[in-house]
Order: sequence, then C-alpha cells, then structure tokens
Amino acid sequence: MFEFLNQQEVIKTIVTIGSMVLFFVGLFGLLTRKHIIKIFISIAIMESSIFLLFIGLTFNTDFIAPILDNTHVNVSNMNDPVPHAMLLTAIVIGMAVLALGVSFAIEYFKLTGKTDINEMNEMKH
Amino acid sequence: MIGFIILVTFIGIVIVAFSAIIQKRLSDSIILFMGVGLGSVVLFFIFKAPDVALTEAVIGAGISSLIFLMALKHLGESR
Amino acid sequence: MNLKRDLPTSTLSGFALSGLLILTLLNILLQNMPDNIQTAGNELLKLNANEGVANAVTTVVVYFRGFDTLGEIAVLFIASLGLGLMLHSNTRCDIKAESNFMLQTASKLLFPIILLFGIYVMIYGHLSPGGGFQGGVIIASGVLLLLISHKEFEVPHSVIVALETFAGVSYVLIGLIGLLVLDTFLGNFLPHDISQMGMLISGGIIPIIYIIVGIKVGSEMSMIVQNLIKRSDDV
Amino acid sequence: MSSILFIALPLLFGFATPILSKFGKNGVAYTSMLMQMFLLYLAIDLVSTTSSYVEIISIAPPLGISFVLNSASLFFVTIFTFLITLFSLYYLTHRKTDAYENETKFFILLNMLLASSIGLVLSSDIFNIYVFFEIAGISAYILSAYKKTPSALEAGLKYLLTGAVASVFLVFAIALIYINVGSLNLAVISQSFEALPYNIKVLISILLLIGFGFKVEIFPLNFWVTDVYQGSSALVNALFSGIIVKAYLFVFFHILYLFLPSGEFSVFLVYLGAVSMLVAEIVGLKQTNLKRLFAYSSLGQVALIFTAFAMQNKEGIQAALFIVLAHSIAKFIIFLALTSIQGEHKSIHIETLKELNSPFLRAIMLIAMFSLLGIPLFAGFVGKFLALKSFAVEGMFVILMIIVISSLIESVYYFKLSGYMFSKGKKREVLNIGSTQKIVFVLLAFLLIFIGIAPFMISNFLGDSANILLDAKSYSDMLGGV
Repeated sequence: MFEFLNQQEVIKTIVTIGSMVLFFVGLFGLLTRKHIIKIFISIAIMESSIFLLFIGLTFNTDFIAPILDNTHVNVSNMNDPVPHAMLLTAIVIGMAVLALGVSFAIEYFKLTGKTDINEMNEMKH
Repeated sequence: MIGFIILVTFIGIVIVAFSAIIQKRLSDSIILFMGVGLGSVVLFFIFKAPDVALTEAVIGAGISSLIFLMALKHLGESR
Repeated sequence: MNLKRDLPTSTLSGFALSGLLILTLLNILLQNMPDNIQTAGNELLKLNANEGVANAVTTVVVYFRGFDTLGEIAVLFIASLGLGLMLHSNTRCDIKAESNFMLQTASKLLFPIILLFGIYVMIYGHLSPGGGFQGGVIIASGVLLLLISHKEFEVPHSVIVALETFAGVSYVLIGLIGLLVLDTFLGNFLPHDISQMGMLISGGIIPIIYIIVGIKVGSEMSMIVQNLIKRSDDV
Repeated sequence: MSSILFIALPLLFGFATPILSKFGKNGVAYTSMLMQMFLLYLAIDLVSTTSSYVEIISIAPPLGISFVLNSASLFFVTIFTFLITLFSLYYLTHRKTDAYENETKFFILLNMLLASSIGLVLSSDIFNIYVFFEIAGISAYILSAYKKTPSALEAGLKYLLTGAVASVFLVFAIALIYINVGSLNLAVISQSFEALPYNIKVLISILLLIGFGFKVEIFPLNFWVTDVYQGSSALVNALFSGIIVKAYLFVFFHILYLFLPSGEFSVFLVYLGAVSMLVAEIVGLKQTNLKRLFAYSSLGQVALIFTAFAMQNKEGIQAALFIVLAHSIAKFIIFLALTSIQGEHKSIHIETLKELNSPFLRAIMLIAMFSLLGIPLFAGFVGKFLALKSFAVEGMFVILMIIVISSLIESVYYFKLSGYMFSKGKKREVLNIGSTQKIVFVLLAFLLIFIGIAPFMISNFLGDSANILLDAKSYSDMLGGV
C-alpha cells in the first residue's frame, strides 16, 4: 500500500534521517552517560549508524548483490562492492577496539572498583 | 514494500538504541544493544549487501554482545 | 519512567543541542544527494571478471584492497595481544555456575556442526557471501560454546599460537612473493582464468589468502573469548 | 628496493615473534633491532637517490591502493626509523634494571607502531590511512596501559575512548567522501573535491578536522593528552611525542593540501593553532609533576608545528619540518632521560631534578632544553626563527605576537628547570647509565647541535619537500587520477 516509499529518492531520505538520528542518539549517550560500558555501547551505536548511512546511500534498489554465478553474469546491474569491502574491515576494527576498551575497563574495575568516568582521577592524588 | 520495511526497521532501531542508553540497569542496556545489532543486520540484508549482513550478524550482534556480557559478568550489576 | 524527573537538565539541554545539530546536518545531507556517479567500484566490478572469482566483494576485500585486510589482521592481532596482556589469568577457571548435563551434551553435539559451518563459510568465501572474517568468528563462537559448557575446557595455547603465527607469516610471505614475481605487493601470481569462475579452485591466491585470514581470525577470536571468560574473579 | 618493505618487514617480524623467541632468551629484541637498522639503512640510501615514485599494491592506481614515496614522506620515514632504532638500542640496556614483564609483546607493539606510522606517511588511499590510523592508535593504547597500574589503566582507557570517537568521525568523513566523489584514491578526490557543493565540502572538512583533531592535539580536543602522558611510563611518552603525533600531523596536512590547495580554511587553522599554543603554555606554567610539565610543552610545540603547517606556503612548511625534527629529537632525549632518572614508577616532582647526580645527564638535558627554548646554535632556534619569519612575511602580526608571548611563557619554566641543573643542592645516589645509553644520548645531542650550527645542510631538502607537499597537481598527475 505504501507504493511511494519504494522510490530510490524516498529510501535515501529515510536512510539519511534514520542514521543521523541514530548517530545523535549515540553522541547524546556518549556525552551524558557516566558508566564506562554504556559509553562503549554509545560509541558502538554511533559506528553502526555511520555504516547504515554509508551502505544506505550507495545501494541501488533495482540492482542485485555483487555476486556473479552462471545466471547473473551481466555486471552492469550489480551494486558497488567497494563500500561492502570497506565495511567488512571497519566493523571488525570497531569490535577489536571495543574489546580492548572493555578489557581495560575490567582491569581498572578490579584494581579500583570504579566504573564512573568522572571518578577516574588517579592522577590528581 | 522495501521502503516500508526500511522505515519500520529504522524507527525500531532508533527507539531501541535510545532506550538502551537511557536504561538504569546495565544488563537491560546490553540486551537492547543486541536489538540494535539485529536491526542493522536486517537493514544490511535489505540493502542487498549479504557479506556485510553476515559480518554484522556474526560480529556486530554476536561477539560484541558477548564482550559486553562478559564485562557485565566482571563488573557486576552497577547503578 | 518519568522522563522529566530522571533526566537532569544538563541532559535535556544536551538533547536540545543535538536536535539543533541534527537539523543543520540533515539539510546539508538531504540537499546534496548525489545522483549515482561513476564510482571506483563499477570499474573494479568489470576488472573482477579476469580474476575469476564469483564473489566480487571477496576480490575487492582480498585482492584489489588487499592491504586493508592485512592491516585489519594486524589490528585484530594487536587487540588479542592486548587482551591477553590485560586479562591473562593464571587461575584455572572461575565459572561458578555448575553447567548442567543437558548443556554439556547439547554443546558436544552442536560444536562439530558450528565448526563445519564456520569452515564452509571460510572455504567458500570466494563463491558465496562470507569468507575469512565471518568463518573465523563463527568458529570462535563454537569455541565459546565449549568454554561455557565445559568448565575444564581450555583452548590449547600452543596450537593456537602456532596457527596464528603460521597464518600471519604466510600472509606477508604471499605478499612478498607477489612483489618478487609480479613486481606488485600481494600480486595474484597463481593461474586464475575466467573459465573456472564457479569452481572451488578458482581465483588464484584469493581463496588461499581468505582461508589464511580465516585461520588467523578464528584463532585470535578464540583467544579473546577465552581471556574474557577465564578472567579470574578473585583479586 | 621498493618502499613497501618499510611496512611489510615490521609486520612480518610482528607476526613471526613466537618463532623469533625460539632463538634464545632475547632473540626477539636483537632480531627486531637488526631489522630496524636495516630499514634505517634503506631509508638513508633512498634519501640520496629519491625522485618521488609510486609503489602500487596488486592493482594500478587510481583504483587500488598505492604508496607515494617523495622527499616529504621520506623525511618522516627516516626520522621514524632512526628514532625507533635508537629507542630499541636504549631499551636493550634499560631492560636490565626494569624490564617489561613479557617483553616479546613490547617489541611486537614497537614493530607495529613503526609499520603503522610509516604507513600513515606513505599511503595515498584515504581508507588505507584509516586502517593505519587504527593500528597506530591501538598499539599506542596498549603501550600506555602496559604497566597495569591504576593510573596507567586510566591513561589507556582515556586514550582509547578519545581514539574511538576520533575514528568514528573519520569514518563518517570517508563515507561522505566516497558517496560524493566515488573514489578513495587521494589523487582522484583532490581533483574533484573542488567541484563539490560548498556545504558538503565544509561538512567533510569539519569531520576530518574533528577526526584528526583528537590525534593532532589541537586546543579543544587535547584535554586527554596530559592525563595519558602522566599515566603512562616516560619510556613510552618518548614514542608518543616523538613519533605518533608527527605521523598524524603530517597525514592531516597532506590531506588538507590535496583537498583544499587554495587554502580556504588556512586562516582559521592558523588562529586555532596559535590559540592552542597559548593555552597549552599558560596552563603548563604552574605544573609541578615533571611528566605533566613536559606533556604541556609537547602540546605547545605541536601547536606551533600545526600553526606553521597551516600557513600553507613554502616557508611555513619548511619551518614546520624543521621544528618537527628538532622537537622529536629533543623530546626523545628528555623522556629517555626521565626514564633513567625515575626508573619509570613514581611520578617525579620538579625539585627532584636538583638532586640529579649525573653531570652527563644534566648536560644532555640542558642541550635538549636549550633547543626546545629556541636558543641560537641549537636546532630549535632554526625552526622557530623560520616560523616567525614566515608569519612576519605573510603580515600576520597577531599570530606573531601570540607565538612570541607563548614562547616567552615557555621559556619561564624551561629557565627554571635549567636553573635546577646548575644548583649545588644535596645529591641522591649516583645514577649509573649504561654505555650504549650514553651513545644514544650523545648521538641525539650531537644531532641537535649539528642541525643548529649547519641548517643549510638539510634546508634545501626540506625546501623541496615543502614544494612537493604543496603541489597537489603533480601529485594527482603522478597517480594518474582519472
């Protein structure tokens, strides 16, 4: 019933608005939350919003996935594979940095019992 | 049909993400964060990017949630 | 949950500021929506034919932009090294909950299937969606299942380190061989003609590199998972 | 010999460390030291012969990834290999007193840091720069949290948080660039960046500024720097201020010159740099902890380099390259000397410099401080003098005033410190410094004086590096931009 939603332009606007709102939800969480793990969750949300924006704006609704086989050999109606390749790397890098951050937070909690980012001032005393 | 699914999924992801951040208990935040991961897997699949959908499913929704759950295990249920 | 009571005014003002920023950013992005331009990806798609690989994304990930994947492997290698340094626990294991019998038998049944699926995704990376990264992490999630269900299960450290080193060193060596043979780092020096597009042995070094990537990612992710689970509680 | 070895060899040695550790207890240390020396020989051999050439990876530009080695990037590659070789030399004797417990990990991180900072400098593909941005970042986070003490862990945590946010903004910028330009190759982007609509250009530039701003330690985004310097050990601080900051500085301005050759935002950046230098020096005045004090002085000097680079003309860039060289060497001397003095654990108060009982170390630190101050006959003076001259020539007298005032503020606390060097107060026990450490210090100090006395030796090399950096057109022709 919502036929007009299927046009390329409308989809691109939905994607832009949606991922930008998600980006600012993550930024809002980053600025206001105090618990260290929630800050990491906000950064992960910001990252996934950028990835959604990137793929959302570079895909074409009536193109197919860039995988050739004996039936789909015509390359002209295939989506651009380079954003997919970039995202493969970016998702894994984002996860690796978060895993490292979580291990720092665990060790810091074991030694000082603090998870609140504002209380972390070992340097002052 | 695609446009409608994209619209609904995006609204769902934004609501789940905002509630994941606002949550008091850490375990609720992590579970809602898994919802965001799931939503982005669905979206990547609709965007005709199967490789990215599989990666996001395995890493974004899978291992990232495990990492945060392990953090929850070691840090305990804080404020 | 009463929004007004729980959110202090600073977060509300943060909220308003973000709203303002969203509107300015949105109208910049929405006005300048480029119509589909000729991107590097379209040319790479055409070039993909003479590499003889069915999954164009794999060709781009492993061959055309192969150095990013090498860098990506280095990031994962350093992350697992950092996690090992931080969370290395010398106590045997610390899962208090006694895992019941059902979990143990179920995981014994499930692990081979997950392992097989992971290896399939890894080996068929250049034919169907999937590949080294995804296959490796699927294997690591299988290892995770065993770690949770069997308290005394430990990932064999020396085997994992041997696999990791073998994979890392052979990746760079393949690159250097490409440098010697074809005068471009990571050059595709094995035969990769178009006729075997759909076959398993197609695409020259591309499937080989993706399997090496899978081995490395699988071993590193299992080390990360084990360090996260086995971190001792009693400090 | 192709320039890809600069990146492939450290990665190979990083991946192969379990094999290398089979060759005896310190097999890893000596093999990676030998590799770094080989790279240094390679860099010096290239210095005399290089005319900029393109090193391609698996497919020719403008589609695939390619590395461009010209005199500008070679200058940085030589500095990085030289400093890391001396760092390993210093560490080999330092570890007898205070070894890092599992030392193979330390050398893996060192090799990865070398590979990624060289990769940042050489790469001509914006997503490849993001990958090296992450590798350098992640090895720096672990190096700063290596000692696992509460303050080291807090430093690592803060460094990681700011780094993760910076990389989100950088990926945002790269996504927008690919959506609007359709290519990742710097040459192709620089050709069609001018044609983009104005507000998209502004948006991408702001995102790049925020993304790199965290790492380039610019005023609003450098709140985390002093905590990280104070938390992590002095040995690692030498790497931070000597190598990592310089790699990020070069990449940011290399991209800026390619994207905006007409220098639209250079006036804004110049004022940003000058303000951040002033703020860094003012806050640095009342510091009592030595590591924190030198962190603020690093912030000030990096801001001066930022301002000189942002001038976007030949004299400005030449001055910036001189200051980069002088500051890296001087900060290496100071932080390595701090490691010898305090043995790394407790953060030391300024007054402890009075009881420093090693005339050799006092002389070396004095030379480094004079060079940082910009006293004639030292390398620092050449850089500062050229920078001030380029501001005056451009008629930016407000900037000139700000820089002069902040340098005066900086000289207040440096004169106080060098005063401690001459004081006759009671001395602690004699500090013994290994013979190879002495060689490292003497070599660095000699370089400072040599460049100070005879800057003309390298000034034309730096001059044409500045021209090559500014010349966006020849860069894209060389890469065969579409």
